[in-house]
Amino acid sequence: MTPDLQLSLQITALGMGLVFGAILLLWLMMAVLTALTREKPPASDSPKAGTSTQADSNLLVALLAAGMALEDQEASSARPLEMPPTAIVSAWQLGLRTRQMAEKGNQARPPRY
Amino acid sequence: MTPDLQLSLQITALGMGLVFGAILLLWLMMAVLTALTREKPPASDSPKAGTSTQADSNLLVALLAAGMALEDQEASSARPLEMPPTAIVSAWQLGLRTRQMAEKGNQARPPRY
Amino acid sequence: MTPDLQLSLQITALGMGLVFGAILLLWLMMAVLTALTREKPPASDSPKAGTSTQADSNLLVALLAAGMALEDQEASSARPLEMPPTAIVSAWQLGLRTRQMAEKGNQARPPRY
Amino acid sequence: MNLNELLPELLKGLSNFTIGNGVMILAALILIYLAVFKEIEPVLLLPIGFGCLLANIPLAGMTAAEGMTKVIYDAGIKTELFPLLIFIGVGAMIDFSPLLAQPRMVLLGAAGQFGIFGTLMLAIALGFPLNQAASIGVIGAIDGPTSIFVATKLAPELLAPIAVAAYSYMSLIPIIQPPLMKLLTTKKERMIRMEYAPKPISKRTLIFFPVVLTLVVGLLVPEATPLISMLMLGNLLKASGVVDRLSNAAQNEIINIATLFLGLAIGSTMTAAGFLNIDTGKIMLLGLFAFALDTVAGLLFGKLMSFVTGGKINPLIGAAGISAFPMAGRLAAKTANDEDADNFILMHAMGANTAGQLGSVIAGGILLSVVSKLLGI
Amino acid sequence: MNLNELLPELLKGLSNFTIGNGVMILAALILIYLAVFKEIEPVLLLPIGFGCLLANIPLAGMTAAEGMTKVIYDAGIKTELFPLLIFIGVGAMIDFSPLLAQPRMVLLGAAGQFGIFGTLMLAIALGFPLNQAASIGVIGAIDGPTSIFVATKLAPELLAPIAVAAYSYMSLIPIIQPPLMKLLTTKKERMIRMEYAPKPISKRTLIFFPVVLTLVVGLLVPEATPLISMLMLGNLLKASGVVDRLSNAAQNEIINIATLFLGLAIGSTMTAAGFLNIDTGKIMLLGLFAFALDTVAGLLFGKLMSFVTGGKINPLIGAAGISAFPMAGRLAAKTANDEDADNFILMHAMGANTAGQLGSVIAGGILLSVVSKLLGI
Amino acid sequence: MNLNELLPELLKGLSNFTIGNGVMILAALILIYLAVFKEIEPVLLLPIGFGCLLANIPLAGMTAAEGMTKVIYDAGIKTELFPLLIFIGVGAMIDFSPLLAQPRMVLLGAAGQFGIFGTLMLAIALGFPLNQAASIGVIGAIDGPTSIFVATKLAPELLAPIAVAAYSYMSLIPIIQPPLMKLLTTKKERMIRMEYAPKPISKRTLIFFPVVLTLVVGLLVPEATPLISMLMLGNLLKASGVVDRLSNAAQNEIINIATLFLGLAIGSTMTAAGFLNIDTGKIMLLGLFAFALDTVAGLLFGKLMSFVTGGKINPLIGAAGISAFPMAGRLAAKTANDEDADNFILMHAMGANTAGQLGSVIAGGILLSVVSKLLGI
Ligand code: NA
Ligand code: NA
Ligand code: NA
Repeated sequence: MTPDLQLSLQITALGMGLVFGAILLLWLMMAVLTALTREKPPASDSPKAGTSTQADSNLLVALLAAGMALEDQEASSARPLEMPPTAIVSAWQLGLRTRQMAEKGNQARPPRY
Repeated sequence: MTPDLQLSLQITALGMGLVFGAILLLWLMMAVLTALTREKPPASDSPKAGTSTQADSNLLVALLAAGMALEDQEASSARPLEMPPTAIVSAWQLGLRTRQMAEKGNQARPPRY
Repeated sequence: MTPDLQLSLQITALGMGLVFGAILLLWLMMAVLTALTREKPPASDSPKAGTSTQADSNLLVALLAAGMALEDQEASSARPLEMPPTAIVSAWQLGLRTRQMAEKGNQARPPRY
Repeated sequence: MNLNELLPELLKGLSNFTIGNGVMILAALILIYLAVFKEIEPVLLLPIGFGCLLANIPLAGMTAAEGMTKVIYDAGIKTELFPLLIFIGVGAMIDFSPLLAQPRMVLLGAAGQFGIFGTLMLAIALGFPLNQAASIGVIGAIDGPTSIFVATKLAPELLAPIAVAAYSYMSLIPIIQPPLMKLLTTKKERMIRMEYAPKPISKRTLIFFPVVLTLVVGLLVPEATPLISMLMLGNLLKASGVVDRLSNAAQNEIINIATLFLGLAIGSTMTAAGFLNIDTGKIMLLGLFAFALDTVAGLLFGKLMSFVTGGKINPLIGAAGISAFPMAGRLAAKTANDEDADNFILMHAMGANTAGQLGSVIAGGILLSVVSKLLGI
Repeated sequence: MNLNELLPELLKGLSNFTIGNGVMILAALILIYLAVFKEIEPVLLLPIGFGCLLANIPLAGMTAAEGMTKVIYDAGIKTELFPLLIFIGVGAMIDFSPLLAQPRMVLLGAAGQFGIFGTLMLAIALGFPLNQAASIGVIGAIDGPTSIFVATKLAPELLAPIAVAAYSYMSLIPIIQPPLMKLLTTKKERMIRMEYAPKPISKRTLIFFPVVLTLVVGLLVPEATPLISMLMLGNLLKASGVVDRLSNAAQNEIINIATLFLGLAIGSTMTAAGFLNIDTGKIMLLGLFAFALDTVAGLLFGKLMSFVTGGKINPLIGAAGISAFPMAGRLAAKTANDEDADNFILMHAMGANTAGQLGSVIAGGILLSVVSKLLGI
Repeated sequence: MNLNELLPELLKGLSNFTIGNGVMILAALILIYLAVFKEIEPVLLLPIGFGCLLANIPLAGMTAAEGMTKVIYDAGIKTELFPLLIFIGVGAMIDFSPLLAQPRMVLLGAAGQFGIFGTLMLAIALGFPLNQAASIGVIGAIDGPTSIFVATKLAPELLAPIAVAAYSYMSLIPIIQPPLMKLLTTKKERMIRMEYAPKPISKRTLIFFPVVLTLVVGLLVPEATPLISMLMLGNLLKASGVVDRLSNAAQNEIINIATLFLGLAIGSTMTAAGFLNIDTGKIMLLGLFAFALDTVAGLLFGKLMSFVTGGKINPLIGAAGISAFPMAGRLAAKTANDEDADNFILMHAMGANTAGQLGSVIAGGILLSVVSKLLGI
């Protein structure tokens, strides 16, 4: 094994080690952050969102995934569903938003930079 | 009194003198300008504006001020009133416009630069 | 005739010759390009456009020209007509679009750069 | 370098971290907190805070010779382009008709600038050299771009604390002004009603105004020309009604991009070495003093006008003669209305407020003119 | 400097004011007046007029080494970035389908460029050196960015009068052209009807066109590449339909910002020393001559085509073969329609007009190419 | 020069045309074709292709010392401003709530970066020097701005092929990933269902996250600060909810203008001399290898997690731990759903995908840090 290859192996080991280290730290940071900044869910602070409860979320995920499958084949003209104010919504709405941004009706992918 | 302080007093006297001088000149300029560029009020050049007359303006000022008081407490969902084409309107509309620009519903202050 | 004038005559002859040469080449290029890229007109690929046929185009040209004459006198409030998907439409729509862009109602000319 | 020497190199970021960095990062977090959760001028304080954060991450290189914030600083702050671009947009948002309808209100825009000069005097007394004292004084213009423009010319080393003070206190106007209003006026004065009989203002007047104003101010106070002319250019773009594309560009993309980059670049000058000293504390206090002094001078001048006119002027509108639009005008109107629910002086206060915007820029130019000539700059 | 010496210093703005400044400010006011009240190309003439105003306020420092308009001039005019950025946006607004549907109309875009060379000859005869004469001639392109691009390369000292002439006369097309149309054509010619049988143009054609055109023109006239390629880039962004974000940016923020700054920077070169001389007057007259000559050459070429085709071409569309879109096309159609209320040649005129836009840029590049080679630039 | 010598001069564009130019123009046309007709990252590949076209028109002067694309290159690529501005906009478009709701998903964002280092090793083995090998490896970040940022620092001479590879393959993800997914997972593994019990994420969490992340990454990996901080600045602008003007500017005008100019400037570096060599071919192959290796490493790590958790993790989400959002997440969810129509792992896959976005930037910074220190840059 040439010195160059040896060096590249060392770089890889060090690099992936640092990447995993940074990511683990990130995990810790996220856990601490979400724990520290948790809020009691406000009674009705966001009147626009629907009233469906957390319990509905599995159904929703199914609906969303089904919608996604449809969307991969052709642009759906259906209106975005009303979602509960959880994390799911945002990811999905991002998808919808990026699709709307790509103004060509038949384009499934959002723009990339 | 140190020379520095004396100088700063002189700067203040000169500076405020110049500011007042400039502002007085501005007053003169505005008076001349408005006198020279006065127009007969056109019969109906701005069809969008309402038909209320100059005489309504005191009532309007009251309404506006009342609206303002409300607005300071919470974002009003009322539609902007139709206004006569006087100076009042623009100032008020500016207020409304800046509020709309600040897209958060619960933010009373406009952005500043 | 001074040498300068003689030179300028030569520049003119050469210049206009090159301009006509380039334009002739452009003509050739356009002819070849349109021939090579011709498509069968799709049955109904653009559902928004009207259903009028190519045969209507003379009537349309007349309507457009009449509309244009009107527009030169005062901003028309009429809605843009539905057009068939031919070359005419785009030119005309460009006109309409530029007019809309010039947001003052009474301005007949589009902005220039 | 071999791999053994690499690990300490990799941790140099941490090992170069100083207490100063820590304090400045805390300051950055406070600015971001104020911007986001207290909504204190977020469009400026959020980028300033974030820029400060970046400047205090050791070895990140953002502020180094070829770093991003340095590139932006050189392109937009050193050249003074950003505050001027912002002024084009601000100008396109100002409506001068309330002022033109009541021209005498313009007088109130002069008194409200006394804070500039009073603060300059105090800063001199505290030992600041003239160039710095003038830059600190201009916080009393209560106008971000004016403060930044003048400070960049006279004392760029103080840019960050001056900008932070100018923008922070601007949001505190609703806290600073009302007590002074009540302290300096009597109930009777606050109850004075004012008739509202505005002159009709023609479109032509609104178009000529920015052009003539640029000429008059420019010829008399050349140093004020960049500021006043860009404000008036923006206003002309809007008032003319024939270049909506340019007016919209000024009010949107130009001002937004300039504001974001201005904030980042100013924040990136907030290093521990330059910021963590007693001067910064003094500047913050002097800035607060400037704001209060503006209000006091405005109110006293309002009382003078009230006396001279035989009680036809409600002195509260004097407090509106500063640049903070429309907050100052609304506060004056609200204070009068609190005293007497049928007393509406909003339009007069708005006229005074618009005059304050003009007066601030003119006073900033005059200050720059006088001081730069005294210093032979 | 002490305070006694200060007052005269403060009034230096006024004491440095020259008659030349006064005349140029008058010129600025006229430009602003034409822009705002006569709506003569306001997006350009308003910033140019305002820039001229600023350049003639003594000691304001806007045009000084570090002044705002100088910074903008160096960034966007010297580098020729602004006219090219404007062309990206213009390209995204042009629709080539009327031209592609009637390819032979492209011929009319050549004749309408004769004004460029005829004016160059006249300018030489009037004693202008070749580089200046060519820059003056390019006013005959009747295309602002092309004129500015060529003048910046060949004779930047004439940029302001050339830009002012180019944009001012463009708005006077409806006054300049109709009399020439009636003078040079017979009633019978004006009544010629033209059949309209456009080829259907596919989306693919519209996409390939800007790419192929860039290649063909670029390889034959390299000097035209910057102009034609940016026009075609903008057109490709729109025609492709896959990058609406970029197409919208080109048609809005990019073109608006570049236009505002271009106008300001050009206006700021209008100092008395450079502008107030007999050459400026000559240039204004030569520019008018260029516009008229374009129209005459176009009409004569239209008559030739009419003759050659045995009367199947209405010679009026020859006058539309210039760059002023869509004015020239509409005027030709209107003149024909005035003569015979059932005669509609709008589509042909629009095709000729689009050809005129292309021809202008190509002719500008050819002129630049020939002259810069003759001068060894 | 007289007129006799002029004609050959005029044709110099053609006579300077080389076979290399021809080949590169063909490459440009292919890029434009892929962008427009195959919609492969058109916002980047269209400008890159057009820039390449321009760079290969002889004597056009666009890439010369004062040419337009050179001016843009120096202003935005050399200074690394463009990729960072793009990141502000991208950051404002990312939503971290799916990740914050399932923090352990962040682990998957680490494994998917193995392609970076594996490709670096292979490039070294193929004889590339370390700076180039690292730049090629960073194609495995599957993130355009990160690749461009790192390559500009380490090996600007390879910028064009690296950018082209990065953006081209990104669109091929739906072709590259599914076969590897099926090859490396069993049907039983693909049918694993995952429970979805997200933590509720407060607005405060979303606001603190970008600030804290900037600090943590910045202190540990200073070289990653420019990239990660601009991504987080954009995210903070959006998440804060108080500066919608700035957030919109970042997501629209700033990112659109930077993208257009970045593409043009990168494309303009594609000259025959620099691009037409065996290295370019190797880079294209190595890029493909990097993409595949990322997927393989992600899947294997997913299998490991599945094993460790006793089968509670569907290994397919490992393939989503790359930067290509939201394609990779959707593909993983779709593959699971194809196997079992009632199996929905979309939310987990989206969390992993968001983690991949973060991981890419961090890995790019780490690579830059390690390599630049080894090279003593
Ligand atoms: Na003030
Ligand atoms: Na022309
Ligand atoms: Na990656």
